[in-house]
Amino acid sequence: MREITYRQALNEALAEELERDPNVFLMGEEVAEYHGAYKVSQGLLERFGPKRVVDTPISENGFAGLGVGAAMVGLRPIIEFMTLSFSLVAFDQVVNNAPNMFMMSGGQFNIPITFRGPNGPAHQLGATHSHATESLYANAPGLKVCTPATPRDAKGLLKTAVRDDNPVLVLEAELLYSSKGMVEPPDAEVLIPLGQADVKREGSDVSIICYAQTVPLAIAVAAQLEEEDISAEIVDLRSIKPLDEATIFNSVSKTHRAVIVEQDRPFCGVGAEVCYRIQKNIFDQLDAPIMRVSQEDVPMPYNERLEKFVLPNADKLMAAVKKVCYA
Amino acid sequence: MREITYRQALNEALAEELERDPNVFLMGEEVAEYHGAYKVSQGLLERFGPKRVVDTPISENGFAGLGVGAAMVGLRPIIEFMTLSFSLVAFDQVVNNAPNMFMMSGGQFNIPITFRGPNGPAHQLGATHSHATESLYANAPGLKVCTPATPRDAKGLLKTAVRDDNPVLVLEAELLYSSKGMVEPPDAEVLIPLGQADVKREGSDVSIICYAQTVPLAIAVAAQLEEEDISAEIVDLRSIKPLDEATIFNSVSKTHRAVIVEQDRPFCGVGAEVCYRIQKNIFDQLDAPIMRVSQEDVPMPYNERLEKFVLPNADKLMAAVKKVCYA
Amino acid sequence: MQRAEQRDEVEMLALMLLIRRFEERASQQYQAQKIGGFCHLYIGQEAVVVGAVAAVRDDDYIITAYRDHGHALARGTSPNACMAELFGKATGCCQGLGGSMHFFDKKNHMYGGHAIVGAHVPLAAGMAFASKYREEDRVTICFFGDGAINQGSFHEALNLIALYKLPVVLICENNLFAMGTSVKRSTSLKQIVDRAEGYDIPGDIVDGMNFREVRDKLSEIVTSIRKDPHPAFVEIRTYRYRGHSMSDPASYRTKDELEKYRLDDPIIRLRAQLTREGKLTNEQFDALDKKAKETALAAVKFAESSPELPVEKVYDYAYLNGPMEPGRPRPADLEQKRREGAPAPKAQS
Amino acid sequence: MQRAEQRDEVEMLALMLLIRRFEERASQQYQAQKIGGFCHLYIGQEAVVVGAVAAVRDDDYIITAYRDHGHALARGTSPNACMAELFGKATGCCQGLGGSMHFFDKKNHMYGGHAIVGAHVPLAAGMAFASKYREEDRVTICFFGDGAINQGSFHEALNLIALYKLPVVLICENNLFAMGTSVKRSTSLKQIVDRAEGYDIPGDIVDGMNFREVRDKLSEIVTSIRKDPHPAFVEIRTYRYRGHSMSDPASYRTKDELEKYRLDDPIIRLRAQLTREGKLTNEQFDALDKKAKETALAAVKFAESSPELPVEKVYDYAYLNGPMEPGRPRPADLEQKRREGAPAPKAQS
Ligand SMILES: Cc1ncc(C[n+]2csc(CCOP(=O)(O)OP(=O)(O)O)c2C)c(N)n1
Ligand SMILES: Cc1ncc(C[n+]2csc(CCOP(=O)(O)OP(=O)(O)O)c2C)c(N)n1
Ligand SMILES: [Mg+2]
Ligand SMILES: [Mg+2]
Repeated sequence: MREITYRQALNEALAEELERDPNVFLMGEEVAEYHGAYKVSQGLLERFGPKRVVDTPISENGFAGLGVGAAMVGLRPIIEFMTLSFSLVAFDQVVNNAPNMFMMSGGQFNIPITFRGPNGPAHQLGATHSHATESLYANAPGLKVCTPATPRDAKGLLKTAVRDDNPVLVLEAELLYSSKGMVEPPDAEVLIPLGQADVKREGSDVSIICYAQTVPLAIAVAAQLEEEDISAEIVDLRSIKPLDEATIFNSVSKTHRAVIVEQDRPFCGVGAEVCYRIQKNIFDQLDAPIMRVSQEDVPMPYNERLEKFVLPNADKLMAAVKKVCYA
Repeated sequence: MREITYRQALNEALAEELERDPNVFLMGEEVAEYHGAYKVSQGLLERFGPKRVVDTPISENGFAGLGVGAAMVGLRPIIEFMTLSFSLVAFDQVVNNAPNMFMMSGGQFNIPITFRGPNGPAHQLGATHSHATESLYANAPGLKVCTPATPRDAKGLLKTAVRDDNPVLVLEAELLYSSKGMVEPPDAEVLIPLGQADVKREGSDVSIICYAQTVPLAIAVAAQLEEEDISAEIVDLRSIKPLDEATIFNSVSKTHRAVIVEQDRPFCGVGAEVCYRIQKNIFDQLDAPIMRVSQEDVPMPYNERLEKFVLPNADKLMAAVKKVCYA
Repeated sequence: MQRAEQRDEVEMLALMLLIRRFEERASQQYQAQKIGGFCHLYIGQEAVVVGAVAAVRDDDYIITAYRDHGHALARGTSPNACMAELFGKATGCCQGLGGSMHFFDKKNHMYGGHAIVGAHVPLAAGMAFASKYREEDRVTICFFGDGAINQGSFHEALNLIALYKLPVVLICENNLFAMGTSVKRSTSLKQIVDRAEGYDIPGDIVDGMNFREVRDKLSEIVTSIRKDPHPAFVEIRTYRYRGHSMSDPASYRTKDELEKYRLDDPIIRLRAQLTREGKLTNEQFDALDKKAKETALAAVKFAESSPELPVEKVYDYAYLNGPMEPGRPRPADLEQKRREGAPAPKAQS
Repeated sequence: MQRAEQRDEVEMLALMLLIRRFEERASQQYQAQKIGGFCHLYIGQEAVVVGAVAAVRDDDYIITAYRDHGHALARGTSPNACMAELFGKATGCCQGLGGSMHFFDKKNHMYGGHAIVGAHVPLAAGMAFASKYREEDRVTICFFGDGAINQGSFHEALNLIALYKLPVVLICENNLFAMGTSVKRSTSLKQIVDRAEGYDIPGDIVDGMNFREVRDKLSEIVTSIRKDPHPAFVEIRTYRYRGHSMSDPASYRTKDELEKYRLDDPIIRLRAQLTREGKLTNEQFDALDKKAKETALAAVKFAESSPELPVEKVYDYAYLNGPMEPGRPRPADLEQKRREGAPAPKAQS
């Protein structure tokens, strides 16, 4: 194991998959000569050449669709959106062409494509550049959606996504690109299955269900709660879709209380879905209503303090946990 | 009161608003010379002329954005999507430009625009043409979303939407266009506020929460349930966003059981949101877990029987109601 | 691989007849409510796809919009499978899961059947990208309507295709209308082909009622693309005799206009050419036509008597190899962890 | 309404200087972390927007992308309000809610500040549609970058603008790069202006380092549009001295290239023209520059000492007049209906 950054972990995943399978290619804005707007593709052009690492014009809809077409005939494209906010101009290609083709063709065309890039609010980018798209894509049948929070998860999920025979979105967390974590050495294949949540911390009083940028938030809050004698278990979903019900239910059946802390907007968000599943399946395990902590339901303001107020934050999470614990 | 169709009710709403306010115009594919793909705009070109009723090329993203721009400088556009499935190519304009401008401009530019058209699965149109978009749009802060189920609601909600100073989506139900209902005479202004659910049937044993195409379904099932001595209350949401929590909570506080029957896909759908709100706010009122009945989480197949199987249907709803009633 | 350029003209005429008769049957069956959803007929435009198919190799990629019956039939999809698809049957070319607007036939290199206007043009770019990536000399033939050229997808794809020099023939089947909207009401151009100039893609105009003109122009283009990958744009002028879809009475155009085009019918025209040249007798033509009619009728019979997929099969077509969803907790796992006294979950499913 | 055509050239030079000095300060403050988010500087391109503003009326509509500081300043937004916006302050032109990429100033007819590439071109179509609808002779000036011309929004908007003959001047600020991608790597054309041919919109190329050339060409175009509404496309060739944004070292281009353009600086050029013509002395220029620097510095002071909006204010900017959400049930209503014995709801909020 070595300590590497989340960015580097993604870079390794890309390099390893490009190396492994000549059908894999990486395409997107500034991925090649510029090495990625966030430098995730550093060095890949030099190593794999312009055929495998392809710069595009600012045409998300066009190159997302190009990826789907290439996947129809057997390539395995990795399509980078500079940020997922810009995937909204390619929305139809992602939710219509990619996931429907397998059904519509009666099973003739599966689409082994990976869409990836930073997702969710970063820092003071304003309303147009702060979209958290996980619930939008998870709503579309036929797509898979994962949201790594650590370097190891980033590497393992991205590699799995590239090998999946269906369209997968790997929604990265821009604010975590420089965060560090332990990852196996390059020669050990790190593959993390889609649909497996990870208990990042054990606890007995409350389950905090989180993913992506809210994982470090939850970990920090759990430490604070410890001091107040509340033992929080942290379930990192890792995959939004498929969703690992077993791990969630096991945790909540132990703690009997659940708070979901999501990085997206509340209305029809990930928190709502997780809540539905818990209450439907283990209703009698619940000692308190499930609470969610999310963005406020308003467009993202630019001002730093206002942005913090809108985002899920430690204060909100503490308050929610205390509420469900009647503390 | 007279009996008119849902289509005619929409047509009256358009005509009355065009008549009332010279800033209102209707734009979309085939709305003028063709009178609308579903004939909702029948006669409007003749009455208001080509300046107010405007045909467009097949450029949803372009004319949705045109509408937003016109709204920035004070017009009140009504933008018809031939179906909401085609709004996915205009997704960025609808979720980014329309609802964010008010925040981003510090309150200088509100966007009084109405987007409307048939939404949700119709009949054997296949995966690309059967999108139910309510949860996608309700997820975006700054948008309002309503889903009329009766001619009167269609007229009243559409008229209110046009007068609202914010972007509103009126998601119509294609399969209900020819359905009939009582509506006040043309000279009586029918205005139904956004955010007011309607109890379409009183009952005491279970609350069935529904909207749009699932309202007639719920009504039919309630009649069947009656025969089995289960008294169902039917809450038609009418607006998805804002959501009328008061009416929902009052109903569920009375019946202590809730089933949500939604026309969309389950994952992060409307059912999940309504469930979250109920359990969070009136948890102790619940005698059973909340159940949702929705589409199966698969792309829509073309075959008629398979489509019926995927859609929310009477069998599924009956089963869910009985489950929550332990009947 | 058979060189398409050499395909027999009488065979191609038979193909046009098959498309015509097949669709006439489809129309009838739609009216009898044996076919659901939307149904867009190709009648009148047959020389476009048949001319194209006659000019390309069997393994070239073909992709089109929702008016796609002709494209599948021309590519060699069996009429039975096509009709069964319209009927929603398991024996359909997509097992009844796609329907009229979403025909696919991988074996015959027919890549759909795409119902969002313009959204398949980027897919064509991707298919051609793959050919170039693999250094194959395959050409991608992408058909779309005159209405599609005003979609963003079309635009972005054309720029990508031109920029990457992808081997794509962009065929605009200009039938003068997009639903009820004539080209002059949808497009700011005098002629559609001029749009290609905005991408520096060479363009041509071809008479789509003339099979030979279509085939010859495409042969020339495809040959040049095989030598050196590049895009080409062809505006093929044609006409649909029927309404936009089965529910459209097409009252936005005159009877005279329709009659004018009917006189220019592509089948009549090729027949006349062949007859004049002594390659086809009236008897032979009648036999071809009879055969086409019989095939279409047999397809109806086949479709009628075919089974449907079992409903639960829908779950198999959301993901290849399943969603890998680990699934719900086993009750035993829960039981073990449950606090004493709490009742069992009531509503699991 | 003052005719912009008559606006004094020395005044316009002062405006260019103001933009330049303002942005230099902004750059410094960004580095000092007083400004957050993304920040795209306009330095080097000043003659484009100032030339345009000099050619139009104050009430003409102006809309642009995210590289928008110059456009607001040129339009008359106060430097204080601009700097305060960058600082996220309540005194900013958007109360600190928009930030660098989203400047708006309704009073001065500056309609943003739009950060999704290409997505504002349809808005420009809408604004011009409204002018025509109301039979005003206003012109909409829509600025966008060379990178935007490959977006679907751009395409759909251009076709609509041409089809409806809307009074829009489409100004492509061709600064040769979209982030690190040069025009020749993004666009299949030899020159950008050729794209306008695909819509039958007349096009021109203008030297964007020459204020007078920009102003004169736009005057001519705007005058003709006022008489008879129609679109026009102008490719204005310019150059940005800085990286794409504050975080871009711009290593994709050579020092020589940058130097070449710096020598062609639009401010130096207009200054030289005015000096040569005896309309400006060195002392006068120095005074203008000093004033510009002082104004920029004062703007920083103003921004620094300005208040921020209270955090709860965010709720006021989701909807005008509020969401009309009827709200949660009053506990009393619930109480009344509650079955006996059930405990009160625990977690209301
Ligand atoms: C994005 C999108 N918008 C609208 C539609 C509805 N629609 C289906 S076909 C059609 C007309 C297309 O005309 P054209 O491209 O000329 O093809 P043709 O029908 O003439 O073959 C329209 C508007 C759609 N399917 N997709
Ligand atoms: C749809 C979309 N894709 C990508 C981006 C990220 N992005 C912001 S600016 C930019 C380059 C734009 O270049 P150009 O249009 O030439 O304008 P310039 O920066 O040169 O002024 C890119 C790729 C975006 N904002 N929107
Ligand atoms: Mg057409
Ligand atoms: Mg540029």
